[in-house]
Amino acid sequence: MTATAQQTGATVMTNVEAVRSTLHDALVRDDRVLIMGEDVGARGNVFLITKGFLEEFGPERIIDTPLAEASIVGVAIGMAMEGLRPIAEIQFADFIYPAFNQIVGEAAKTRYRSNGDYTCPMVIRTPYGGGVRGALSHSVSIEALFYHVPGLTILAPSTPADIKGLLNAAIECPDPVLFLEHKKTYRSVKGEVPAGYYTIPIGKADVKKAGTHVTVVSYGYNLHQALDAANRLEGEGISIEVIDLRSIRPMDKTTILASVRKTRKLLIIHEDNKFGGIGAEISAMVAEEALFDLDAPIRRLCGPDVPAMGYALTLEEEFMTSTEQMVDAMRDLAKF
Amino acid sequence: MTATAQQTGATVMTNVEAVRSTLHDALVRDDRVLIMGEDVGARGNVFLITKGFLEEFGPERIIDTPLAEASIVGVAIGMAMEGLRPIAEIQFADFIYPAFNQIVGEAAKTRYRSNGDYTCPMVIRTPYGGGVRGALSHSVSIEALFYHVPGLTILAPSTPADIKGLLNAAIECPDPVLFLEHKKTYRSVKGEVPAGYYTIPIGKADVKKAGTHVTVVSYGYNLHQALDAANRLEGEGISIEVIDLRSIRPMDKTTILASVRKTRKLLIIHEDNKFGGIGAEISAMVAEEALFDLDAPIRRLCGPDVPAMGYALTLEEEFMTSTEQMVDAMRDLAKF
Amino acid sequence: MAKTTTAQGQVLDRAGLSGEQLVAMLRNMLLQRQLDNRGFQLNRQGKIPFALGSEGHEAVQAGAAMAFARGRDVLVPYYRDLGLALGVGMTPFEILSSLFARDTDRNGGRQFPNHYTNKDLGVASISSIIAGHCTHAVGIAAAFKYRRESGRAVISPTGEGATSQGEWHESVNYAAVHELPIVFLVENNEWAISTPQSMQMRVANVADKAAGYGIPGVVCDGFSPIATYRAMNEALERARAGRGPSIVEAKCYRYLSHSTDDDDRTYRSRDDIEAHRKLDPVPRFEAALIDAGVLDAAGAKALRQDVLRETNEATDAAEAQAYPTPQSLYTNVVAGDYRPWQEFDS
Amino acid sequence: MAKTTTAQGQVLDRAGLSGEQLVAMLRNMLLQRQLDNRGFQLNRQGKIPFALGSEGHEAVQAGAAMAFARGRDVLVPYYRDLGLALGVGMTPFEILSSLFARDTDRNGGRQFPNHYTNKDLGVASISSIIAGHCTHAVGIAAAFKYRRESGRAVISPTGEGATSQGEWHESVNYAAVHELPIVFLVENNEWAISTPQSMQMRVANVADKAAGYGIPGVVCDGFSPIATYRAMNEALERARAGRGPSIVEAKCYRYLSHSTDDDDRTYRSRDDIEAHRKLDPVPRFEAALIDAGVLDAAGAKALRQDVLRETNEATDAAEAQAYPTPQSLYTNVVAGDYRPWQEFDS
Ligand SMILES: Cc1ncc(C[n+]2csc(CCOP(=O)(O)OP(=O)(O)O)c2C)c(N)n1
Ligand SMILES: Cc1ncc(C[n+]2csc(CCOP(=O)(O)OP(=O)(O)O)c2C)c(N)n1
Ligand SMILES: [Mg+2]
Ligand SMILES: [Mg+2]
Repeated sequence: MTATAQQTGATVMTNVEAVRSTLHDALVRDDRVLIMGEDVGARGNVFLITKGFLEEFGPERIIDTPLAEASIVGVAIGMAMEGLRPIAEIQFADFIYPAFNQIVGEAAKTRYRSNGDYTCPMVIRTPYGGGVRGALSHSVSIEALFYHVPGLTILAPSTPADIKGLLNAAIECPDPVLFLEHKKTYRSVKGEVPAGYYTIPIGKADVKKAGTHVTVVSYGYNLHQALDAANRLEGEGISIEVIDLRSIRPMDKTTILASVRKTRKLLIIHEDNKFGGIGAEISAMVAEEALFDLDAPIRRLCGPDVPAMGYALTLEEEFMTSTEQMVDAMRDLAKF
Repeated sequence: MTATAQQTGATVMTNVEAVRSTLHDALVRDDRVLIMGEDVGARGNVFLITKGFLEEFGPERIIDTPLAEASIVGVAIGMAMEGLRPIAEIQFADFIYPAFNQIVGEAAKTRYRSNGDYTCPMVIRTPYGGGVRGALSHSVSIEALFYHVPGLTILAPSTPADIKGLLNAAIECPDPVLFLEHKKTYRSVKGEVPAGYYTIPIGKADVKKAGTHVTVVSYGYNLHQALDAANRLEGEGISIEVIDLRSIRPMDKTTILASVRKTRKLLIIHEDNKFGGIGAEISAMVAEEALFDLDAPIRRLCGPDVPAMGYALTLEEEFMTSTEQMVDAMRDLAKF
Repeated sequence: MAKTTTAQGQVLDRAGLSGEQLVAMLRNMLLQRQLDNRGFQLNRQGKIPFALGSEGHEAVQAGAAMAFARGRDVLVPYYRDLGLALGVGMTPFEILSSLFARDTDRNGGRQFPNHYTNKDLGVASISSIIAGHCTHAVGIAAAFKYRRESGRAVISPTGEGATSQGEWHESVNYAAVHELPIVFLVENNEWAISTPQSMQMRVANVADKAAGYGIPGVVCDGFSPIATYRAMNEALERARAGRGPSIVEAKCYRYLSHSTDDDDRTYRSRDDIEAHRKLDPVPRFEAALIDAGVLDAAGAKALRQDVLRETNEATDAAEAQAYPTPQSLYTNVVAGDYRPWQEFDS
Repeated sequence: MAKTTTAQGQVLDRAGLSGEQLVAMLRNMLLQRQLDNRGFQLNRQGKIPFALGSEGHEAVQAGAAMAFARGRDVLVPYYRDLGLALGVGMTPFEILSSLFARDTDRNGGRQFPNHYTNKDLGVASISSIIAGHCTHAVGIAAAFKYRRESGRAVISPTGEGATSQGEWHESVNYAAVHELPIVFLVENNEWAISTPQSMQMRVANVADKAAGYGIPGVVCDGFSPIATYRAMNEALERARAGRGPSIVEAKCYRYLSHSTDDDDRTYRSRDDIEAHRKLDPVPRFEAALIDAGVLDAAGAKALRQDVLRETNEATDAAEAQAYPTPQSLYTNVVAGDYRPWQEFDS
């Protein structure tokens, strides 16, 4: 965010309020912007993100679609090809699977296959992640299913200020963006949001806490736990650097390598399953570029390799990494 | 493959013949086995894999489906839940996207979500990969889009004998298996296939060439190039160990770690794009388990991070890694 | 067909159902209502995080369940099919184990409430991804046909909103082309969360879609268990006899918010609900059976008390069960022990 | 409507088309046939690895293209739409650049043949994933409606097999619910590679599916460019006037194998093809125009020669172009320079 923006003042908001107010401003600013999805109209979205939008902007811009995800994304692609700036919503990330073809086979390849003749400037927003008793089909992380796909941009900011700056960047982006919002942070995370319009560069990570002993890379709900864990370890004299990835495709090599070269130890934390999760690519990049700078094996602290978290509290808690587990992993690595 | 099987003799076959004869024997052996897909009947599949099956086994077992991939996989899931052993074909791997929900959201989670009450023993076969002038939509690699998914098994054998043993294992497997056949190897790769029924354990890699200086992990069409490259380097006194992964989920930690601990250098080669490709997980596993055994950074030689290979020969050749590039990468690493 | 004259002199067309069967349908409906209320109650008490009701669907489900042939047919339910699940043999204890996510739940406490499984009874396990399971229902029907198990059929229910999905289309089309023994039951409650039917389709009846698949499509009164029974029974008999699939659309209503997470006041007028309350199938069917002399008022009262007792007992019994162990998170991923990185003895 | 009496005394219903327009349609059909042959020829000569013909679809496409309003409408073609592409303004040189995969191809030699793009002409870029592009066509129509650009419409063609796809269903349904200016043209050539229509659907006409979407569905003679023009023109005018979408099914035939990779002898009788050859739209339309005095035999011959000359010139010109550079593989992934691992100045 720019200094100018900060000078004009800031408001404290939750993550969900940041999504809502950024969408609202985009609708006011640019009449090419439309919102479409299931229950985004009268209901105002199941998390009330678009509440009141229908009344303010009308049904031509706030479009309740039929219950069919492939067409939600596909129709948005057509709109984008024709010059609009649709923001398509998938009600829960788990329901994005039927739209996979449209995202991977179509949106991500529109510019490439036409050699730039057609482009696809659109945003797909969706709430993801667990810890909300969402069980098998209202809890998944989906970033690893998409981050391999050239032509797609994937953002997963975790604070209100980053949400505003990156959602604005996504709407400006001339190519398709998958915008992931961790639903457990919707109301639990609050922070200052600068006034006025600003964007944050896509692909840039953010050092949320500086430190010297261990580099932690995380995002989403886990990021906030990692910050807690790092703060607790301050008392033990252990200094953890916490990098908020924010952007999952592309990812920020500069920030990660600079930090790892300083701390010489890397811990990657994500809620998603470990095997083939995005931590794999981070680790592989470091093993390729900075292997001899490392003083310890690269560790990944991730969700277990089971299909999903269960509905029972015992199962959800077993799936989600606790802050205590993070403290332990950070301490172990610091002492390695 | 077992010694007994080998004693009963072997036949030389191409990869495509191995697929065909293994499917044929399965149909003869077990009347729960059905084949379903587009153009698998009278046409006998676009690569003629099922040619003659319709006449031999009838339209109840060799099922030409409507042109709709989600239902091809979804109907097969229902059959599997009800005790049959369907083998569903996706005509080209590129067309699997519309079935993503059925594979990831449904097949992979059937056993888990019902806590074992229902299971889903089925095989999804599909030809993948490039180098055949297939352009954007008849050339893709899809393994990285699925290998993150718990509950799925993914196999990608590269020789006729492995195809037979692993396709038999897939058909026997009580859970869903995605079976990938590299279409460029269909007719270009030949080899001995033991007679009689045998299976190869799922999850086990195979050292196709022993060596001491560098470990190369590969699969698919690239594997054959890697073997050529390794053989060429013998003349230079460079000894390369080539591991054929064969099974992509699960993967074989034992074989990879044993080799890397011996050679102390790892090169991963795959045709699929690099960023978030399966090489990332292999590298990350080694960086976690054997970092201090390495004498060089882990290298990945992969397809470029563009949406697909183009149709023009120049573009296809630029996308596909050449054997010369492999020789160079192996030599560089050996000399590191 | 046996007909019974009601006290008002109206004829109750029983569609060939015995008094016992009629009472069983009423009991099912009362039990649905009771269990529905219980779910919402437990949620308000903070004992469970989520519940979803089928109020307004009782008649559809009691009627359809009566047409189900236990031990032969298979039901691939959707998440609003409490009454169908009960009607084909699931117990309130099973339902409550799922609501409480206890380890007596056959899903091991994994699934969201209302996502049942019971292979012994022919109740298939589903995900929450709308219409995804319709293709499975078709596959099960295809297995029946392949094995020449005539006399067996599959019920594949969804809401009306679900018929917008591509997978629903592919399912019906596949079943039509392959003439499979399946009935696509559409429980049309007029709403898909906040969107009315007119935002899902341009046709007046979901059954109108049948024409595009070359199969029969019928509309029935989903507030009448007998009407739904009749339509479902005919469609299932047709399927069991090898004459192919059909669509049965039962017009009903969703009286409650979509779930405990929803608030329908944001999108639906109270008048709309009040108007439909007059059609409430539970008191109306009770009255009809009393009118027709199938049951007397005392019998009805006893039934209601019995259903309440059963619900209470099941609630207490389920609540007393243990949670699934944390370790159970790791089982049944695939057969046997499961790790994506395999280790072998060398 | 202007009618012309043919030599045999039959009336040629011109559907309001001028002589010039009728000849333009014939020229388009002759050019299609010539370019089709050229593709297969070049493939047999080993000069190109793949070709796919639209023989049998000439009339459908010439007629539909005539109904297209250049500069206003948008075409989201499918891979068998050579004649539509030509008819809306693409040149043989563009087609041949694509067949030869030269850098003069607007796709940069990236796409399979028959996957055109030309935004200036309103020809949208598609993938090979069947029916995926139908949703895009709907989105383009939605943009027209949103911007109140009445007088504009979208043509979304597919084969009949494609209508089995869930995405086709979702597309038509969305367009119907939102009353969008779009025409779903189904070029029903009886085959989807090796499967006849009966393996794709249980209805006699794809147009029968319209009833399930609450929109008009018409069948037209796809061997007649005039009949197809009339049906498409009406449907497009309807759409442009804000009266919503429709389905137009043009019955035609695929005379060739699916592509140069296919061999239809494995699944289709020669008799079936011979029977349809009698209906071949190209010679029949030429004869009809001569009969009706719109053209004389010499004029027809001149037209054929002109088309051959144009094809030859385009072939030579395209073949002489350079291949795309290997470096061009890396452009247009996203806007600007692209690497998934970003490096910044610190
Ligand atoms: C693929 C998918 N998209 C969205 C949802 C979220 N969702 C749950 S229920 C529902 C409405 C369903 O309406 P309908 O089919 O009419 O059934 P009803 O709930 O009215 O019984 C929606 C949109 C989902 N579960 N799955
Ligand atoms: C999603 C998808 N599945 C399968 C294919 C392979 N395929 C290409 S053309 C074709 C048949 C299409 O038939 P139809 O829609 O009738 O069009 P036609 O080729 O007859 O003009 C098939 C199965 C594909 N391109 N995309
Ligand atoms: Mg509904
Ligand atoms: Mg066709």
